[in-house]
Amino acid sequence: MERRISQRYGPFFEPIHSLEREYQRTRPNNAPRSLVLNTGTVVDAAGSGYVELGKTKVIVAVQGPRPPIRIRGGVENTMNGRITCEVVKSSFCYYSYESTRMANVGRGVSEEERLLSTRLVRVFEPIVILDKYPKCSIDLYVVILEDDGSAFAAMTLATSLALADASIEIISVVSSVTVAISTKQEYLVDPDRTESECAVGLITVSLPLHAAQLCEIQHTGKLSIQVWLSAVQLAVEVAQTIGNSMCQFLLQEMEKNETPSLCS
Amino acid sequence: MDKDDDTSIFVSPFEQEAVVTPSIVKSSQFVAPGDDILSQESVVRGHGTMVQGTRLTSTVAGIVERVNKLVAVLPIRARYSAEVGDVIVGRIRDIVSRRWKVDVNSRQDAVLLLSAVNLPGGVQRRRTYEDELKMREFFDQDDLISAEVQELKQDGLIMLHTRSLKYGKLENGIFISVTPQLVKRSKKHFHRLSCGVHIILGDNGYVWIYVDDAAYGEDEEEANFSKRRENDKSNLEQRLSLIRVRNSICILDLYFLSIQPETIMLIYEETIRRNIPVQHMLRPDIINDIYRTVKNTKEM
Amino acid sequence: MPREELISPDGLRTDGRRPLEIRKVTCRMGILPRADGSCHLEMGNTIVLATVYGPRELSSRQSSCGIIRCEYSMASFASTDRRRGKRSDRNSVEMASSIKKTFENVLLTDLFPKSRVDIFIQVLQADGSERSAAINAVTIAMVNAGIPMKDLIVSCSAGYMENTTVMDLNHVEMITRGPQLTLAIYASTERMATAHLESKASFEIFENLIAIAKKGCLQMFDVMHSSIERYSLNLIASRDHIATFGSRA
Amino acid sequence: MYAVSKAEKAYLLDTIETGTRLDGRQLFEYRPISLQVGVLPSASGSSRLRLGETEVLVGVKVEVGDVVESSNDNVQLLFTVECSGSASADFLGREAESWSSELQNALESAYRAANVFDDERLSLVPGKFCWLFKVDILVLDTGGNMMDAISMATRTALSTTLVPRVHIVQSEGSFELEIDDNPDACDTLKVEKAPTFLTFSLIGNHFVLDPSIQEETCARGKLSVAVDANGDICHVYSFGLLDAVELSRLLTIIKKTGKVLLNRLDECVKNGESS
Amino acid sequence: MRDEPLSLLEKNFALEALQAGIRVDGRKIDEARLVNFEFGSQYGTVTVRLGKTKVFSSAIAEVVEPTIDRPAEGFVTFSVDLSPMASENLMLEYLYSGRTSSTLEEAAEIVRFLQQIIRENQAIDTETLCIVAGVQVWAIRVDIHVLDHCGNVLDACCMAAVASLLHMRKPVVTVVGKDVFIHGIDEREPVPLTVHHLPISVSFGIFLDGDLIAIDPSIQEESVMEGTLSIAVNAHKEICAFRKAGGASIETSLIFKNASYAYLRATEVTVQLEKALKDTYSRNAVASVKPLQVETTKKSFPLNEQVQGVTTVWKQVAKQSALEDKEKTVDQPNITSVTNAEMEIFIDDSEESYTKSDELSASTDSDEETAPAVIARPRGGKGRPKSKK
Repeated sequence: MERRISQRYGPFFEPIHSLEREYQRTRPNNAPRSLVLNTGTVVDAAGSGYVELGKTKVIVAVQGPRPPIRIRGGVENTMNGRITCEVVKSSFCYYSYESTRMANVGRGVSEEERLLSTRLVRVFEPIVILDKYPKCSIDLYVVILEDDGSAFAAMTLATSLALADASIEIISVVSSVTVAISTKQEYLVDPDRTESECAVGLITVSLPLHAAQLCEIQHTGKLSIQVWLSAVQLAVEVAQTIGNSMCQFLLQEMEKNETPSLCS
Repeated sequence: MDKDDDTSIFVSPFEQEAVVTPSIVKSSQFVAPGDDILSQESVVRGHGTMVQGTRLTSTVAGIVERVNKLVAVLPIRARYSAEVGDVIVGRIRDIVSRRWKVDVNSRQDAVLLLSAVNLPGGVQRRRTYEDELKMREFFDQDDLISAEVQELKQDGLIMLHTRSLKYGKLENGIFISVTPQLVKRSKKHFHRLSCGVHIILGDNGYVWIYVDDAAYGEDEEEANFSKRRENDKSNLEQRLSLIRVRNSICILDLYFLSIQPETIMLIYEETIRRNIPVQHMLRPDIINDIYRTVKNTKEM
Repeated sequence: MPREELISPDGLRTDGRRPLEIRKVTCRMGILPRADGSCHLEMGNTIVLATVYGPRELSSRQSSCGIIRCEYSMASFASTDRRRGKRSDRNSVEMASSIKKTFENVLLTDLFPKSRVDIFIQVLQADGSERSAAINAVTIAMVNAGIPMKDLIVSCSAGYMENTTVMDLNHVEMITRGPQLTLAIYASTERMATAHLESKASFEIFENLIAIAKKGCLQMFDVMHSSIERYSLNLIASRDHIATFGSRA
Repeated sequence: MYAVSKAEKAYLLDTIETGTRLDGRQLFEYRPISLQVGVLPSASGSSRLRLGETEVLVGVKVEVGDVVESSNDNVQLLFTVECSGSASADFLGREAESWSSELQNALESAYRAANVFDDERLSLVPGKFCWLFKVDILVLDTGGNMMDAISMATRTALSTTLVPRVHIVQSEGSFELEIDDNPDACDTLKVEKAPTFLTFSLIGNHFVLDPSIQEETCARGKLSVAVDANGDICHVYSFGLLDAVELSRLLTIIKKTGKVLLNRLDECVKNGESS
Repeated sequence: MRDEPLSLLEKNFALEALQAGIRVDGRKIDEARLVNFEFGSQYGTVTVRLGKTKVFSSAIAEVVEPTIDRPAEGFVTFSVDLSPMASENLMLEYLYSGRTSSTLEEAAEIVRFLQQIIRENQAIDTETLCIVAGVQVWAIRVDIHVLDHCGNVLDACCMAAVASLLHMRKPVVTVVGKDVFIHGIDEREPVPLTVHHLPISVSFGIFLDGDLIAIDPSIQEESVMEGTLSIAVNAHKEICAFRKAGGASIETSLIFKNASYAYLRATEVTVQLEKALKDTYSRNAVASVKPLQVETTKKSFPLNEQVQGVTTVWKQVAKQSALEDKEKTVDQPNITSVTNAEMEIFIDDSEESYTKSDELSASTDSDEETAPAVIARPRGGKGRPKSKK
C-alpha cells in the first residue's frame, strides 16, 4: 500500500509551464467537449453504455439484476439489492511518461481503479431503487479505453446510459461534469488531461437530473469557499445541459427500438 | 465567533489512569490465575477454580467467594455466562431453519427456537410452515429482543424463550452495552426510573433504554410515526432525559460502578443539580468531577 | 567491528541496569473498551499492545474445545529502521504461532467449546525482548478478559555477553548475536511453557541462561501480579462502593 | 459489522429530527477529543488521538531522500494508513484495504493541495535531495469518523516533529549532507497550513458532524471537507443525495468550526509541551 | 503414510503404550528412528529418510548483490515446501480442523528454525561467500521439499539442509581487476563451502501434560502429543538452538537431561552423515570412470519415489544430451557431480555450439577492452569463462 504520492508533491497543481504555454483551449471555457453517446455496445450485457468526451472513451456494461455471484464471508443482510463495480483502465489509456510507470501489464486491480469503483457504486446506490431488487446484485463493469481527463464524469454518464438500457429502475438519469479552475482563475468546463494537470482545483460533480440534489462531489486542490461554490454552481448548470441531451438521446433510442415492433 | 462554538469542541490531554484509592476489601481474598486458594479440606470447587495436583488454584482474577463448602472465584470482567432464568437483551444475528441465533455477549450465540416465541393469535398454536417463512417478520436480522434464558445445554448452548408479554422485540429506545459483571442479578429487570424513563437491565450487560410505548397506544406504525413527529416539541424533553440516562450508564460503566436504578439516578440527578447539559456529560473533566462528588457523597 | 562495551567495568549495562535487573515494567489494562481484554505493556522502551476478543461465536465449524487465533504485527514506526512488519511475513507468522501454542495449553479451552479467542498483538515500539513483552502483554489481556486459565504465563529474556549473564535484553544487547534465550514459564509451578534460544551456547551457559531467565520471569511476575491485583482491587472497590451506597439510599 | 436494528435506526432518525443526537450532542458538535504527543520516543514526531471511541496513533519519521523525477519540492510526504488487528477484526480483508487506501488518498490530496511545507528552511539541494516525511498511521480502534481523527492526529504529530539541521557540503559538483548530531539542533515543523478534515454524515435529511459508528451505519451519505486555518477548501468528497442549498450553509459552518478545531488542537499541544 | 486420521482408540493406544515405556512402532522412549542420507548425483542434493519421513533438499549457488548492512558477506536462504503432497491425510485433517493456514505456519516455523541454527550460528562461513565486497556475493539457496510427512519433519529438514550444504560445491571464482570470472566445472574443480560446525536438530514430543518426553515422535505420536521440544546440538557440545513453542509445560530440570540425549543423538547422526558423504565421494570417484549411468539410475527408482524420480530423470536426460555433444572435445573430470549452476551454463554453451577452444579464441574479440566488466550470472548462461587478452 505504501506509495510515493509525492512524486509531484506540493506543486502537483503547479503549472507545467511548457504545457501551458503551448496549450490553447480551442473552445469556450464553459463548453464541454464533443459528446458521443451510444447504448447497446456490449451485446451480451443486460445493458451497456458508451461515452466519448473528446478523447476520453468509456464503456460500461451492466449485468443483472441477478443473484449475487459471491457473498463474502460473514453474516450479511442481503434483503436489499446491492451494486458491485469493477473498473479497468486499459493499459494503453495512459499517456506519455506515465504509461511506462503505471501501465505494467498483468497487474492486479490498482488502487486507482479500486477507488473509482467505490466512488461509482456510491453515486448509484441512492439512484437505483434497490428495494425493488431484493437479494439481487447489479454488477457494473467499466472499461476506460482512453483517459484524456474527466474520466469519472464519463464513467458516470455511461453508467446512466447502461442502467437505462438495462431497464433497471432508477429515480433519475445521473449527469456528471468536471470543472477545472486554472491558474488564471478561469473555470474550464470538462477539462482535458493537460488542463486537469495544470489546474489549481478540480471538481467533479454528479447529480440526478430530475431532483434538485447532488449525488457526488469530489474536489482536489485549494480554493476559497466563494470560488469553490461558484465552480460547483457552474458545474451543476453544465451537467444539467449534458443530462438533458442524454435524455433526448435515450428517447430517440427508445423510439428507434420501438419502431419495428409497431410495424410488425 | 460566538461562545457556543467555543465550547463545541473539547480537546484535552489523555487522562492518566483513573486512580481510585482502593478501599480495603474486607473478608475476601483476591486471587489471580494460578494463585492458591487457601481452603480447608473437603471443599466443593466451583466456577473459576481448578485442582492442580494437591493445590486448589484460581483460573480467573477475582475475589474468592465461599458458600458453605462451595468455593468459587467470580471474574471481575468477563463475557456473560448465562444462568437459567436470566433476563437478557439480545440482538438477532442470523436466522436459520426454525431458529434465531441471538448475540447475547456470551461465548457463543444463544438460540431462540421458533417454538419458544409467542405467535400472534393463540398461545398454543402449532408452528406451521408459514410461520417459518414469516420468521423475518417477527424478528429480523439485527433486531433487538428481550428474552429469558430457558435452558442451558450440556455444551453451554443458551436456549431462550420469549413466551411472556413482557418479552419480545424492543422498539423506541436506545441500546447500550456495559460490562455484564456490573449488572447485579436481581429479580427485577424492567425498571421505571423516577425520571419517567424505562430501562431493561439485561443480565448479559446489554441495556435497553426506552419510553413506554403504551403512551402512543397500539396504532398502526405509520400513524405512530406521524404522531410522534407532531409531538416533537414535548418529545424533546423526553428524548433528552433518555439520553441523560444513557450517558449516566456510560459513566457508570466507564468507572466500573455498579449499574442499578439507584446508581443511575444518582449520576442523573447529580448532573441535573450541576446543570450539566446532556451533551457535555461525557467530557473527561466533567465525568471526573461527577465521579469525585459521587464518591464523596458516600463518605459524608 | 569493534563494539562499545556492553558491560561497564562497574558491572553496569548500557542503560545503567545491573545484569540481573529487569527494566521498568508498566502496564495498563482495559484501555480499549470495545475489546474483551486489552493490555498496554511497556518494558523499558519496548511497547506492546495486546488485545483479546472472545470467547465468541465460532462460525460454522465444530470443535470440541475452543480455538485460539493469534496475529502479531509490528507497527511501521516501531523500530529505528522503518520497516513494515507485515502480519503475513515469516517472522510474524512464526511469532504468532508460537504465542498461540503457548496459550493454547494454558487456557482452559474445554470450558468454551465451539468458540474462539482472538489475540492481536501490536508492537508499537521495539527495543528488545519483543517476544517476552508480547507474551506478558497477552497474559494480562487474558486476565483482563476474564478468560479462565491454569496459571499466569510470564516471560523474560536472558543473554550472555562479555562473560556475564544478563536478563531482559534491550535492543543493543539483542543485536550482539550472543547466546540469548527467551523463556516463558508458568508462574506458580515454574514449569517451562516456551523457550527460544538464539545463537549457540555451551551446555553450561545454557543452563545458566535458563536459571537467570527464570529469575527474570519471577521478577516480572511480581510486577505483573501486583498490577493485576491493583487494577482488580480498584475495580472491585469501585463497584462495591457504590453498590452499598445504592442499596442504602 | 456494526449492527443496528430497524427500531434503533428509527429512533435515531427521530431524535436527529429534534436536533439532538443519541449521545446528547448537537448536530454540529464533536465528541470529546483526547490528545497526547510524543508517545513514541523512537519517532521524530508522534501523537495519539482519541475521538469518542475512535483511536489512532501516528508516528512520523524524518529522512533525507533522493528526489524522484524532476521536482523542486523540499519535502515528500508518504502516508500509510494501517489498521491494527484489533480494530480490523470486524473488517473483511479487501474492504479494509480499500477503506484504508481511501483515507490515505484523501489525506494525500489535501496535504498536496494545501502545500503545507512550502518553507525555505526545509530546502536541501533542490532537484537532488529532499526531506522525506514518512507518516505512519495506525488505527487502534474504529468508532466512527476515522477521517477526522486521522487528519487531526497527523497534523499534531507533524507539528511536534523535529527536523535535524543539515549542513550541505559541496565538493566537486557533488553534494554531501551532514546531519547535525546534536539533538538540540532541531527545528520543529511549521504546520499552520496543514488542513484538517470535517466529516458529516447525512442521516435522514440532516447532516451531523463527527458521526459515531452507529450514525455512520445509518447514514445515507457523507460529506468530508478538508479546510485549513484560513477556511480555504483543500479537499472535498461527498456522496449520497444532498441539497445544493444545504452545501453553502454547511460550508460556513465548516469554516468556523475548522478554525476553532485547529486552534483547540494547537492549544492542547502547546499546553502539553509546557507542562 | 498413514491412510486415515487417527481414531480416538488409536490415539489412546499410542498414549498407553508410551506410558508403559514402549512406543507404537516398537522403539524405546529414548530411541530415535534410523536416519539415512542418500546424496544425489548433483552437488547439493540429498534425500534424508528419518524412519518413513522423507525429505529432499537441494542447494544452489547464485550470484547476487549483497545487502547494505553486510557488504562482504554472502548469505544462505531457505525455503520449505510442505505441500499436501507430503501427506494427503494431513491436509484432510487440516481441512477438518479448519486450520488450513497451519501448513503455512509449520513451514514458517521450520524456516525460522533453519535460519537460526545455520545462519545465526554461523554454521556456514558467510564471509567466504563474498566475491567482490559490496558488489557480488554468493547466495546459497536451500530448497527443501517434504516428500513424506511421517512425523518429526523439523529434524529431517534440518538434517537435509545441513547435509545439502555439506555436499554442495560452489564454482571457483577468480577476480582480476574489475572482472569476475566464474570457472566452469571443466576448468576448475568446484570447492565445498566452509562449514564451521554441523548443528543437528533433535526433537522430542511432550506427552501426558509434560510428564513424559519421548525423542523423535512419529506421526501417530504427533497427533497425541502436547507440544514439541527441539534442541539443535553440534559435535562441540554446543546448543545451537533450543525451541519449545508453547504446548504442555515441563519441568526445567528435565531439559538438561534431554539436552544430553540430544547431544548423543547428534554425534551419532554426525558420524552417519560424514560416513554417507565419504561413501558418496568414493562412489563418485568410480562413477567418473563410467560417465553414463542414466539407465541404471532410471531403473533404481523405487515406485514411491515417483515424484522425485521424474524430475531427476529429466535432469539426467538433459545432462546426457549436453554431455554427448561435449564428450569428444571436453575432458570431463567429474561428470556426475555438476552443480545446478554449472549445469545450465553447460547446456547453454552447447546450444550456442561453443567449444572450449572456440571460446578461448573468441575471447580475443576487439571490443573486449571497452566492454564493461563481465557480470557473472551463472544461471543465465552468460557467465561463460572469458579470459583477458
